[in-house]
Amino acid sequence: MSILVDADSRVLVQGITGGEGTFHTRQMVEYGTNVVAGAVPGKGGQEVDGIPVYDTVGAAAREEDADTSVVFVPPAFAADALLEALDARLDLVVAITEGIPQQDMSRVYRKLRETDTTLIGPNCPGVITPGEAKLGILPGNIFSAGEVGLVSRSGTLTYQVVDNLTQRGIGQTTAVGIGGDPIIGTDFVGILERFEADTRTKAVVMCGEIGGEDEEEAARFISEYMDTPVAGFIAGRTAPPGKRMGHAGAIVSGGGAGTAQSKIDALNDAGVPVGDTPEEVVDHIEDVL
Amino acid sequence: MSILVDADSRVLVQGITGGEGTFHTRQMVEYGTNVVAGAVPGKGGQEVDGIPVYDTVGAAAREEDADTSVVFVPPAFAADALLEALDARLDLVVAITEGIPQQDMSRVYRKLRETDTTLIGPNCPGVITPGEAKLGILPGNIFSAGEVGLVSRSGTLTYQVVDNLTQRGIGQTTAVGIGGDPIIGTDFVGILERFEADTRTKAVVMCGEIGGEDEEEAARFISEYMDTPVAGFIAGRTAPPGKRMGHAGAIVSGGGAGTAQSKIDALNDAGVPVGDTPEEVVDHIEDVL
Amino acid sequence: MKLHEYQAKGVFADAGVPVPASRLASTVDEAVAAADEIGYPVAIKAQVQVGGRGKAGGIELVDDAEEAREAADAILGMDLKGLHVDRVLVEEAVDFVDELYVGVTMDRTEGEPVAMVSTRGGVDIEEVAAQDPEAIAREHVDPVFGMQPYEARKAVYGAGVDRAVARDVSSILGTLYDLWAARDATELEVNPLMVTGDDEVIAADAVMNIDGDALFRQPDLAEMEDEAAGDDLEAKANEYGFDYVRLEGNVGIIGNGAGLVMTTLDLVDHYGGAPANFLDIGGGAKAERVTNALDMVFSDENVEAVVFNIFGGITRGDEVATGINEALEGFDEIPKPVVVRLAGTNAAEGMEILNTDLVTVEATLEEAVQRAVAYAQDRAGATTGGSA
Amino acid sequence: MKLHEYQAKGVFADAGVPVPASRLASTVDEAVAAADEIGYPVAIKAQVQVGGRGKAGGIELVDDAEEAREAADAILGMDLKGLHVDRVLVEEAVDFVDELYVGVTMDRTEGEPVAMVSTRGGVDIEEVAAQDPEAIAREHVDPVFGMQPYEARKAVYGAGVDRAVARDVSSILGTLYDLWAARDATELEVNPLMVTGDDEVIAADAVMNIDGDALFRQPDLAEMEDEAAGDDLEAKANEYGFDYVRLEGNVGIIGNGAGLVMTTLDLVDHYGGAPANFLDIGGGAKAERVTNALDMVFSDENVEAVVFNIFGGITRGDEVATGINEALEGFDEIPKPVVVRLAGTNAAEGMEILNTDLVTVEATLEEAVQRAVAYAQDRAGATTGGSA
Repeated sequence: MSILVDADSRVLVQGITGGEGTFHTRQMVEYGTNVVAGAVPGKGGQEVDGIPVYDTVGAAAREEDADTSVVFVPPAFAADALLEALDARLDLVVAITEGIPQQDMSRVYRKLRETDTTLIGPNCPGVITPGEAKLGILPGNIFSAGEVGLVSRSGTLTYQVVDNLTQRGIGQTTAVGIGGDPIIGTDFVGILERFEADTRTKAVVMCGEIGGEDEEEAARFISEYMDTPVAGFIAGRTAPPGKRMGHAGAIVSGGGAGTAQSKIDALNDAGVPVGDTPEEVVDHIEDVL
Repeated sequence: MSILVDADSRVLVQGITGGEGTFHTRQMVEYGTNVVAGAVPGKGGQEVDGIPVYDTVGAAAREEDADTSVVFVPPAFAADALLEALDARLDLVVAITEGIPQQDMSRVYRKLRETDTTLIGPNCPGVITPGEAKLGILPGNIFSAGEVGLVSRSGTLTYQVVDNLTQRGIGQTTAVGIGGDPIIGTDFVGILERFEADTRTKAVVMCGEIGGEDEEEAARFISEYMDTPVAGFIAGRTAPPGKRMGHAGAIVSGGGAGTAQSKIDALNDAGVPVGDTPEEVVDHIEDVL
Repeated sequence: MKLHEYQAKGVFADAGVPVPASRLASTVDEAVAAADEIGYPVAIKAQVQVGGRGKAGGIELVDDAEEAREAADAILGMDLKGLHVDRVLVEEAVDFVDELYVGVTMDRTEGEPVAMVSTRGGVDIEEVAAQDPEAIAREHVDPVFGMQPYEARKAVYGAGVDRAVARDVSSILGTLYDLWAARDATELEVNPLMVTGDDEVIAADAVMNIDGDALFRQPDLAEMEDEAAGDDLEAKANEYGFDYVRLEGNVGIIGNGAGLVMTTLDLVDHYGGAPANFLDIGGGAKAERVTNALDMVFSDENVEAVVFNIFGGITRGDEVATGINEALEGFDEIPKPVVVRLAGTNAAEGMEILNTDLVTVEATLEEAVQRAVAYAQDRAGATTGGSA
Repeated sequence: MKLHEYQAKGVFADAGVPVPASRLASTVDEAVAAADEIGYPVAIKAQVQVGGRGKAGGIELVDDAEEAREAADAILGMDLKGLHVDRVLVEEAVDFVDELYVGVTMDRTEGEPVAMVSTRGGVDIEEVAAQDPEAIAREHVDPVFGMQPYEARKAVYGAGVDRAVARDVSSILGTLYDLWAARDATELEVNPLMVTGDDEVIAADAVMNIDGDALFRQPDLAEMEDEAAGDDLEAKANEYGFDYVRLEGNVGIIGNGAGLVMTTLDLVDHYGGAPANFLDIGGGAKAERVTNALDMVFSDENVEAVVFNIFGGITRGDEVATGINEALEGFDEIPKPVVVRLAGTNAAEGMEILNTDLVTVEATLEEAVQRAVAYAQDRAGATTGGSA
């Protein structure tokens, strides 16, 4: 058991013939991911490392029985690629692309809500089930199989925390980067409920950051529905209002909404300890394992 | 029991201050319809024959507890009015307006499918439950209460058939004009299933016409799901292909789709007798009552 | 409202769809001059609203000025399926290696547009649809989203269009959809969309039907409407604002409401007559509209008798009767016999007003139709008899 | 990217939203000439990107040329919350009887836009939202449908806007929404939307934030970007393409990935230091980017020490190390001490390349931050000590 992806997932890569697409497809295959097809308009009939490429996602999914897509399409064309993936009724779509215009994502999100597809991202490092498969750009070597689920809005912060976990001998069931944009497909709650239902996951690390109300919603969910212990980390305590801290979604509004403190308070109220440093988060996890 | 509307329906009129709106509101009230409000932007606070007018449908529905709307808004503004009615989550919306652009209706239809509201029309004469209430522009005096349900794409053809029924002493449960446009809210099947479920309705008259495939779908529905006997009439046997016969929806395509003959055949195959004249339809109904 | 080929091509070209060089001509000299300017070979194409122009001799391919003159002379002034040809489009002849079909239409059952692409262009697409439906790729479009690039590609690759031109065809399909949406079209097609040896694509024909109910917000297309009307009487009907269709028979028909008028036509046929027209005066018609309607039907020289069938809902019998009186009282002799049936709102008042010296009144629809058919047959017989 | 008031008003006016007459001026003489032309009274408004300009003395209402000269002289060149004022907008003063608020923003929780209307305009709307949320009518908009006229009316009548101007306000809200959608705005507001005694409405202020990720398709707005950047260093960051935010502290921070950089800032604070900036070099950065990043941070005169924290995923440690060497080897003396922590992809290779004579290396994030904080405190103390 694992959430979202395992060694049996049949993965197609949108944008497989681009530089990033080709590079990370190789990394994914090396890690053991079952990449069965690529989709790039006009490149149908070609192959990338023996993986057949199709002109449309529909054809790739149909011919190779793919159920999962990883999207490396450049931002100007990414919304179209995501809509195409939704139209093909895949189970899971992981959007790596950074810099998709918000209004494009707003329209994609509208369509997403009419489908049964799970979208992770965009602007995310991907999903990994250590030892089984990875989708996206996460560096596989820092992960180790184990019992802790991890969900984060940030890529490199995820690596930092995973590294700390792994160095302390604590492995992971699945790690999910949900993405740093204001509008993302699956939020913390969407991942937390999967971890809660996953019998292998004994504890969860949740790395939030300033902006939005996702962490507050997660706190409500944890308090109401979760038995699995959760430890938290919130980045951006020192961020001033009105300034975007890198991620399009990491911004404290002029009115003070989305501050780190409000998120930390909400998590604490839900019984979730929040570490001041990544090491402290690992301490909390060690306490409950 | 009756379908769609009865004396308890709480009706609001969109466009109540316009000429047509005011005239037909009076007719509806005279017939016994419970008209509780009107909605016209900028006319809030006024009254029409003592009926309070609101600026928005939402306010009218909320303040007067309306569940049904009749729409007399001119075609250029009608789609907006219908979207407003859908947004107010009414149970039933009857769109009288003729001449709404097709693409406007296509967008309304898209929204309609996301709601629980029943839309009748546009370009329809309305709905009447004789002796209880009428919604729209049907001349109340030709109807009589009884056991026959009637559903029709055409207004005056409805009157003709109802007149024939009434003259022969056959009353009606409810008569529904579903409208003559290519895109309408509720099709024949939507009304037939309500008549089938209505214990008072002992037989149904269905008046179709050329264009589209609604009658063919109705035939399939009748054959599979209906026990109540149905008699049919199809207008437009003599219509040439490619010419619009008045109704925007009444057109036989260049490829021959939508002909009267295909509809008559489909109904006959479903066991529905189709009259050559309105009088013959009434003969068929007399046979089964 | 159906645009002429030259009008549709103008709209397409403005939107960036490649079309062949062409010029409109209404005289033989203009046509030859246009052909000389474009360069031979050219096609000379009758601009009338009928299908199968080619088979009927309305399109000729010519290689030089002499042939151009001959063809223009033959086509200009010809009668094509009942319509007079008064203009030809002189158009660059395109060398092609392939003919595709692309179109957008409203799927009324789904209430949303559908795009269609086929590699079987250049032939009657309805026949392809009937005989080999798999040869047409269909892609439904969410009318609110509009056609997304991936949907165009899905249809184009799905139809098996060659990869060398798939990108251009997808882009043209996207443009056509945008036009369809922006210009309130009900139907729009390019058949054939020609593919040249250099992998260029070019719209060799263009069909565009506009939603008459949306012309109020398409003023430039509305201006094309009068010109597009095929028939003098249909042009007159446009002017009066009637729903009117001309047919081949001799019983003129006037009524209120599309379904009831169609039924009246059907009954004329049922009782052995032949309807001359469909004419719906609409709901709530006043006396003047009634007068105009009678004027329309009298103007049709094929008409031998008229049936006037009104079931009043919002239309009032007294208004109708007044209109009939006004229309007929102007004549020294009533040009064609008129049978009137009035029912519904204010029918009784109408009957009192109606000048029954001028018309024949019948109580039921069936009786009125039978009477009109009989009149028409009598008069047609008399005419035939007279000339024998 | 936030537009200046004068830029936003230009965009609004082009779309048909009524705005007061105004002219931009960068000298006192220009300002007085503009005021003379517009006619008194006028407002003289500092064009800088800070909230609460009025309270801070950045807006003056003047009645004649002399007052205009005084006000322009006072405002031009003033320092407003750390930003230098080099331009003022000279604007017709509008007589109003009412001040409304209208705005459109992205509700990120719902993933769709929300329009807001309030009769409590002219004050900080965030405060109204906090204290009296009922005073703001909110209407979510389906991003695919776009705002429908009824939705604008619902918000406007729902907010209790006077019926005399409700129609105009609804129409302005519709226009603002269309602008929001067409121009890739993330936030857009008019506060106050003034209502005059003649029931005219006019946008007395204008806020428009544009989605930086969409500037590629908004070329005219992208051109406004450099001008809109508030600070020299922020302008430089735009040029280099960095995500950069300047802060008040003295520990310069460079890292890869927004979350990790924010965490580094937080740790600086946690260990008693004060971050000078947020600087994310992004994923997969090459040596040149690293050099540019160091250049940026060294240019900040407040910076006393730098922490360079990289956790390589697609960013490679060897590239980072090369970039650091190149940046520092050009100096005779390293301007500010640099602490480096490298982990992840090719960290070992990076460590071999790195010239450890020029930087201090630490193995963990915590140690690196503590070391940089200590350096900064030492140097700051030394400076203070020196000047004492």
